[in-house]
Amino acid sequence: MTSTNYILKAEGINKSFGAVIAANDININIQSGEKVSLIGSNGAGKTTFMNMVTGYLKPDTGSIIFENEDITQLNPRNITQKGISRSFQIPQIFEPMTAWENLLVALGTSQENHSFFKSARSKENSEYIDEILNRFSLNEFAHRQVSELPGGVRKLLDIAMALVRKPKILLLDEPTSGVGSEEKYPLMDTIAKALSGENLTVIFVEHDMDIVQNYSDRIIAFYSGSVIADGNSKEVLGDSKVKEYVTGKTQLKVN
Amino acid sequence: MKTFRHCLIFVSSILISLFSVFGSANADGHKEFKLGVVTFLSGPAAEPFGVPAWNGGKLFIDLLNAGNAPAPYDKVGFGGMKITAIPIDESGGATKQVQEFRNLVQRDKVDAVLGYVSSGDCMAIPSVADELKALTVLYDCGTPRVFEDASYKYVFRTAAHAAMDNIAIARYLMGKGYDVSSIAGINQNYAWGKDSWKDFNVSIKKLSPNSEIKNELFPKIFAGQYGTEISALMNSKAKVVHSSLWGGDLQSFILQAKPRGLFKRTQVVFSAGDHVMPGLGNKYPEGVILGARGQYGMMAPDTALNRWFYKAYMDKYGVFPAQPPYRMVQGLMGLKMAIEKAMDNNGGKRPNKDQIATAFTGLEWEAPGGLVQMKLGNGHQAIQPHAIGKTVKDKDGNITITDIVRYSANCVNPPNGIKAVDWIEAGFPGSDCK
Amino acid sequence: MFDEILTIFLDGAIYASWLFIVALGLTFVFGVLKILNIAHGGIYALGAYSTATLVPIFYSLGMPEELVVLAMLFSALAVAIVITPIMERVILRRFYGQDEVLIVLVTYAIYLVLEDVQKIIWGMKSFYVSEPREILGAVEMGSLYYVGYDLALIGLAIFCGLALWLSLNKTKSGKIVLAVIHNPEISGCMGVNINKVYLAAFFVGAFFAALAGSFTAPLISVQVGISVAVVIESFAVVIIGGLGSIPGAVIGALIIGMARAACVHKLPEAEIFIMYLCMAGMLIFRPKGLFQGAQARKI
Amino acid sequence: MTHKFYNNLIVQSIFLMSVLIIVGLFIPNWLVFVITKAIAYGLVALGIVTLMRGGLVSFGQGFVFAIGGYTAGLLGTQAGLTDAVLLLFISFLFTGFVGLIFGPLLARYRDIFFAMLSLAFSMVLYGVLIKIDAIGGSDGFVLPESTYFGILPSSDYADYALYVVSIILTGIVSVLLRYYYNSTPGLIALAVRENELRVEYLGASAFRVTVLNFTIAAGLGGMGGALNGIALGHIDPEFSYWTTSGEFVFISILAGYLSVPAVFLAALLLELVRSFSGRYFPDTWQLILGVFLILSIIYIPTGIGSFFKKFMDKLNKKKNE
Repeated sequence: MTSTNYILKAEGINKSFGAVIAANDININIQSGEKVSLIGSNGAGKTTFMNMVTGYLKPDTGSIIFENEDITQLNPRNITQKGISRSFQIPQIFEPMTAWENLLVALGTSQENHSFFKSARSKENSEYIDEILNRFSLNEFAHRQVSELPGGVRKLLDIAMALVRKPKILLLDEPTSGVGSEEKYPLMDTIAKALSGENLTVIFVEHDMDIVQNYSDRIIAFYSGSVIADGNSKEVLGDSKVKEYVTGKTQLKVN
Repeated sequence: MKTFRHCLIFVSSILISLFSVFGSANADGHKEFKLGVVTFLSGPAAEPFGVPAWNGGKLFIDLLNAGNAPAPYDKVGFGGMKITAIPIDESGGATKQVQEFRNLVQRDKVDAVLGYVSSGDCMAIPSVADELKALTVLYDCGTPRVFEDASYKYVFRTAAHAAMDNIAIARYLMGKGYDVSSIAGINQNYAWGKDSWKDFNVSIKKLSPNSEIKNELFPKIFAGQYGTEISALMNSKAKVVHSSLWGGDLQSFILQAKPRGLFKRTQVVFSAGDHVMPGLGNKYPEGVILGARGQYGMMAPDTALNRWFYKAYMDKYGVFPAQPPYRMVQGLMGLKMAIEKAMDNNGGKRPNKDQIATAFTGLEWEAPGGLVQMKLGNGHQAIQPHAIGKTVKDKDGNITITDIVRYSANCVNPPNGIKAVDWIEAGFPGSDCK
Repeated sequence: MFDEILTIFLDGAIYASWLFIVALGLTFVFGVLKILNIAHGGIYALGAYSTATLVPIFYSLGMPEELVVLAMLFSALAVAIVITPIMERVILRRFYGQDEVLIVLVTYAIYLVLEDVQKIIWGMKSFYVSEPREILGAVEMGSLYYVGYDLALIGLAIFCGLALWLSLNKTKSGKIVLAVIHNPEISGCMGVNINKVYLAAFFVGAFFAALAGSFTAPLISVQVGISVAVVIESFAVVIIGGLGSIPGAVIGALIIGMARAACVHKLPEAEIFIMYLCMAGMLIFRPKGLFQGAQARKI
Repeated sequence: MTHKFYNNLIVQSIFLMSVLIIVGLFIPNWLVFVITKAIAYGLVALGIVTLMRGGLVSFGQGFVFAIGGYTAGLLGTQAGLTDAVLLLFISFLFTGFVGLIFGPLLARYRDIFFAMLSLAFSMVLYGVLIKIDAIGGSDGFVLPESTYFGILPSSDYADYALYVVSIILTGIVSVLLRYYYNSTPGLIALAVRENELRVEYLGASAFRVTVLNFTIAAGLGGMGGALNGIALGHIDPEFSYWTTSGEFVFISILAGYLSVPAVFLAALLLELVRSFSGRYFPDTWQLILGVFLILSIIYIPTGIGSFFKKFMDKLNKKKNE
């Protein structure tokens, strides 16, 4: 297998914060178009991994390769520009603005050669944003200030903003956290629907094993900074170590 | 919405109060002479200069309006017109003063402006004054450059510039046989301080070519702390230390230097040293040679006019007048004489500012500090006689001034048309010391 | 030669001590409340005025001369007691949690008000209280005389700095303050009464400002306008040392004090400029001051 | 829709400018002068407002204010250039360039640190200016009278000529800034104010936005300084003193960052309060100014501009209905 098959490669990543080891020799290869979920208890190293991929943290050793290019030392902005976008566990949206304006900012950041004399609210921009709102079923919230919106909608908006730039890889940090259990599936359905039709690689961190099984075709399990299992859902969720350290014995309901 | 109403009320009440005040101020009496008076009412120069000067000015204006001043100043107000004074604070820098000046002229429509202690302000105001054709009397500031570097039609300075102070001190040191083989100076870092030091050290070198400059210190104005400078001055072992410090700076310098023995070890000279005497009282050191920027206060001449003014001031404020009130009154007297002369030329009618300016040019008048003559700057810059003395403790233990030497105006002022520095460099040609 | 170095060192140390006392309250208040208090200079002036008022009363009561320092301490305390509730409780408290720069502007407004309050209370007169400066007499150092009082300022600076540092690091309430400095929200959750800590910290800051004024009063003629230069000098000290750092204020004061003394003796032309030069150098090479962590960006 | 908006904006501005220019003929000279000065201060404050939209407040705009003033002054005295329009334009470009150099140095800092460092820079400049005797040291120097396209107006009309120039200039600047605020980069600046991290994660540079805003603010500050210098006919290092910078911050806080005209209104308000309290309460004008500052910060924390915006929004809503 040549490396060209992989869109993202993490090679021998180590990272520690003082005495805490957050990443211990992590090697992960991800193919284009894969839907990968990262599981593990809190502090297992999932978010650290995500932060290293997006350049917020730098690994102590090892390297991260995106489309054959070493992006280990790049900053979040450059990495975003290369085609890796992310959403956040706590939505990072611009509170006093409307949903529409939030997307307008996201769109603006994805464009080059800005004109200072052209209104950001141009016709092209409006149409594109309306389309995205449509995809995420956010139309009814478009002109409301986001600080007033319910949690699920905020989550969707956060993800929609990451997607505006048409990334190649989308990282979702706990897309359903902070959302009521009955809303989780509709939310994930909306996300899945919005992402469908694009050859997008999605990596997401998730705690709900039902969602993990239903929405990903590959699972990577973390424990204490190490990858303890990596494969399809049956393999990983059946793994004894995963049972012991991640999912717990009783919680698991295998379809 | 509530805050909106708050804001509306707030903003509109401010605007209304401002404009109502402004409206009432616009009433213009016909037999009235509006005089803008600009002097320090806040900041470090207020206590030593601005306030006593304005105290003297207020007193004199009240006496004039009541017709209670002695001849030749016995006419009511200025030629019968009652004087309405508008005092303005001089603090805030030259730029702010230019604006205040414009406000006085354009908004308050004053007939003349009398003011300015700071040399920086005196450099900035005249060009605006001429531009606005506003009659302006600079009553105090020191820098010689005002009429040396330019000429103005409506601007007059009714007191001698600082060159006189420093030339006279140099002459005094030589005349009394002090050792000037080495000198040092501590002067503020702006026009006044720099010009004063230059005039002094060049004068000394002209009079005693072997004299050596040991140390030239230029602390920033209002520095307040002089410990290091005092060490440096004492280390330099200069025979004479010159300073043109004034106001709070001079007071602080004296307070800090006295216990360290500077005044005992070295002959200190203050070119403008008298105005802090009322405040410092017996904390003032002995043996200091000082000028008062003219024959003022304790060094004033014994004339009827001076006795009258000295007493009036003393009665009103309980403290003797030092240079600031003298200088403001001198300016007011000059303005009064000019206006009344112009009035006579105008057939007794109220003169316009061009007529006043013409009358002011080259004017001479007798002030409490002696004869003032508008001789320099083509009749726009005054010269006056000067006096230098030395502090001593009298038998009651009070500090007073002794060994006073008087200099005629022509002895310590350059003739018309020659810059003070050039005149000193040339060795005082044409000077007439009695 | 040795004489000159000794002189520069002594002059520099005296000036640095003065700067340190002036800047100490400023940097401490910034550290705890994150307020750069421009009105600090105004409180300094009030301290000077209140000493100039109280010390003559103290003498007129026939109290022993040596205890005049108590009168000076008391006058600083009085200023802090009066000013703290007005400034912190009535005005500044409304603005906590708002933009820090807004609060700077508020303190600037308070500074303007204090300028005229001095005038309203004490008028335009100058006050002199040089008597306390005479107690310790003069000391011969090298070829020069130094006033004992000036040298005692060095001791006072060391005492103030150590007292504040020790009470922060070695006492329980000090540690609470440190916790608040570190993270006010979490400390609040842990049961610390943040409002009380802020009030106390502001009080301490105001006290040091007034104390600086009290101990400067015997050196100068106390009059309107003494505060404006102090604002910028103390500001320079904390910029060089790092905002909010006590050791930083020590170093900042020493750098400016020594550099200025050296200039006055060896290169007087540069004196007026040296403070700004130190500040500029620090800005270019270490823009957050000597004792500040490098992080400033959110990212 | 957007075209209509801009056309409206331009038409509105031209109308407003014409009204002000005509009104200038009928109001007293001193008010003409006060408005010109308010415009000078307003321009600087507009720079701070531009920075505020990106989440920063500079407490050291005296830095560029002085550079602008001295640029115009030195060109006038040393190079004999007296054309007011040209001087204002050159000062704008030059200080903008200075801003571009200092911007990256300052753009790494946020909040109070940004404010304090900018203040420190202005004080360093103050130190430099009082030291250089060749340009007047602490006394500053007098500027030659300004000409307008080769014409030296008589002293009765000099103030009015400068007033007209500054009104036109302000009109142009305000329209351009409104364009910028509404453009994509302008929108991103607002986003930086809210959440810099997210802006970076969206692929835009908060640093670059800040440098851009700082450069614009510097240019505006320089132009304001030049205008102030030309209007007064004198400049001195006080331009760079911290108290001057404090006034600019006050104007921008009083105005808020939502409306451009509000900035000039706030500047005029401050100018009037200051000059009237100085005139009628020469002993206590600082007290009045200070109380005015505190009260307006307490009662109008979002600035006059928020009322403007509310009013405009209401107006637009009515139009649409």
